[in-house]
Amino acid sequence: MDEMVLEKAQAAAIATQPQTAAAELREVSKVYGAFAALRNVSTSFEMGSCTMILGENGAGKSTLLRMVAGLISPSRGSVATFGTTPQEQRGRIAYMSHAPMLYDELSAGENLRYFAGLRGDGCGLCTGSPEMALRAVGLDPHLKRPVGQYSQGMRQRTSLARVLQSDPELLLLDEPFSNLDVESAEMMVTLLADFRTWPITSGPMAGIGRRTIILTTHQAHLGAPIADTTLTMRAGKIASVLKREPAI
Amino acid sequence: MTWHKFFDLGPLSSHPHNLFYAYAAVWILQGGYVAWIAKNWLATSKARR
Amino acid sequence: MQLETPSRSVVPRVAAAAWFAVALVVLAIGFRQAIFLVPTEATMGNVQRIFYYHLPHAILGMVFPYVNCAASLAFLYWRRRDPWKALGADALAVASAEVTVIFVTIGLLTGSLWAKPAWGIWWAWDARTTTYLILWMLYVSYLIARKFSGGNDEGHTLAAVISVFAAIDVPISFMAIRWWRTQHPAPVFGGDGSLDASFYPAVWWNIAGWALWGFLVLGLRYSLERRRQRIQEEAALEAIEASLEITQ
Amino acid sequence: MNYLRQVTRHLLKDLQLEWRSRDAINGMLFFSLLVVVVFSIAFDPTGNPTTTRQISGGILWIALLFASVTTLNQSWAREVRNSVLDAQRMVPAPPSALFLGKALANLAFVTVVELVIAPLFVIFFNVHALGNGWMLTAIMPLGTWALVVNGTFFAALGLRAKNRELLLPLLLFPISVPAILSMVNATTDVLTGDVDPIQPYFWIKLLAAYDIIFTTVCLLLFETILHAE
Repeated sequence: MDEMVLEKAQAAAIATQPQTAAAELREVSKVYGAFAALRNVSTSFEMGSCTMILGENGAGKSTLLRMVAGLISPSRGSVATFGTTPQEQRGRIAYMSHAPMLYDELSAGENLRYFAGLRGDGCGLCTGSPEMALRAVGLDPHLKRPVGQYSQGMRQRTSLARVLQSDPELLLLDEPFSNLDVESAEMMVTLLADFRTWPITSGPMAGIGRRTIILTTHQAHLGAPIADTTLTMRAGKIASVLKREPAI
Repeated sequence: MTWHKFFDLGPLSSHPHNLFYAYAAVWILQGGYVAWIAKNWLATSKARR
Repeated sequence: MQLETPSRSVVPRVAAAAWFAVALVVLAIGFRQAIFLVPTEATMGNVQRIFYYHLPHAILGMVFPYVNCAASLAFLYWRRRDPWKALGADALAVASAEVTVIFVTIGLLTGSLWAKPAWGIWWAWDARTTTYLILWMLYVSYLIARKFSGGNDEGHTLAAVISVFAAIDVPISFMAIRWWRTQHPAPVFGGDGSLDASFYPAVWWNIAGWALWGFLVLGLRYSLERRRQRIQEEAALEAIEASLEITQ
Repeated sequence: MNYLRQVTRHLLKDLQLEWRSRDAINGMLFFSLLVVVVFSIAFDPTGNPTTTRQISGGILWIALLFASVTTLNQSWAREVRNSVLDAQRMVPAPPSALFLGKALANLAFVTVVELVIAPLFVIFFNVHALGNGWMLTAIMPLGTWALVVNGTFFAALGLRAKNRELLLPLLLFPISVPAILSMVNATTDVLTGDVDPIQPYFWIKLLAAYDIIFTTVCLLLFETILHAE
């Protein structure tokens, strides 16, 4: 009986939102004074896709990503994630910037436990514990050293563990490979490729949805293996969109 | 009261001239503010051309 | 975007000019009443005539803060719903804050000029002067904070929040200072409480005149701010529509 | 219940961060000590014991006010470092819990400073309460909370502004006038003990009302300023 209801709900979910993109921008502009960081950008990110955004500094990559994360609001146009505003979907979106977004004075485990705790008790169970997330990125969960003393690579991995433990359906990565050596970067790509295969176990898309990744980078060759869409930005506009089968 | 008394500034030790100063201060401040608005208004008009 | 066709802009200009003329006429009548017609006050003599300019400013200085608070609340309400209306509310908020400061400054200044002959001191820390000084400080700090937080949307939001705090603080500090000063010997304030009916014409004409003047200035300052916003919007629009300088 | 648990988490995190770095409390302690010493040099407390008794309430609160202002900006600086604030903003939980946790942590820090400064104050100024000394146990926390709750809020508000070190006292002092009036008067009444005992009750009540009103406003508006960007 319960299963029937569940299946019906899922069928309804598929029927009603077949085209619902993980994130969609409609004629979005963002202006700071007389500088337009984004200019009339319209695009959508399919559920289950992995998009790599390329572009020079100041091309609007970070602005676009922060907007999808709901951290900044557009000056014009609208942004939707999973059909509603990013603010309403906070539990399903995770954002990782090139800054570690961790407290320097706390160890990796303490940082992750703190953020896991903030997500409330329901989420903590389904996501896997901070220990598991740290193991997944190849760090020792019992490390006592504060994050401030970590190397750049370790900090980046801890940062990745922080977003992965929240079990996001939409993962936003701003320059995840910056300041990383090639080996660490490749490991991160492998982790992300693995992450895409994780089944979704909770929320309205449980069992049917697929995970979406949007990442920005300078180093196209590092992101290329997992990206199925490459989006190039120039001066606040999308210059080109390229779709292909990912290598992994 | 007469105009003559209004402008009579008198010796500084007594204070009848305060009346004049008060009225003058009101008009200088209010008028100055309006003048400032007008100046900025003209400046924006120029900026638009 | 065509902003102001001449035919549309004539009506408000004529209205403003008419209002200005009426205000000047009423103020002239008020001046004549205050200086020449109203009988000289028995104990204080002609200096008491400061009162006819002091009182309107003191009263109006208490009115404009509420305009500021209402506009700020309107801004917070419209911020996400209708950005252009929200900007209008913000323009009204900054205009009313500036007008408040002007009126309270004049109230303090004329009060001080009157206090010297009346009480023998320029400044008495009695309930009324202290509360007006606090009022003045609140709105000056509001204007400075506005300047510091930048002219963008974020700055407007922060300013609106400060305005709400100030508006809540005004009645509390008024009560607190009144209660505080009631236990201390304060200079006895003779005059406006027991005003003879023969002084009424000067009082009412001046209150009416300065109210007309104050709201006109509020309107002028508002339209100046609106104009600036429109220019900024145009600049932003230009920045958005600027063609890509890079050859594809 | 869940909300309380969130507040506790934020509070514990702030206490832990402070325990590891200890910059806030050390700075505040030394700063308030300096203010007390400077005042005692300026006023010669041993020569005029009556005057000292009358003004020491004010000096105590001024020292605490200045000391807490130096710390309140710091308390948000650690959220800004490494962009942790972005992570906080992405958390699907009420933002006011973050604010409340931080305000409570700041309350704890300033209380520690008070506990250290109060005995020094008694020694340097040679004061002891002539009125109901136990009333200070109500006045001190209420007064400190009044400073800290608005201070934490305005420090968060000034986070993205330029001149944020200047902005905090600029906003905090005028808004806090009724609270400062109440706490200084209540403390002075208790220390001098020369007015009827109803008077400090009145100021304590006003202080409590101020606390309730502004705590409510801060909690309601914190989300707006956190997501102002």
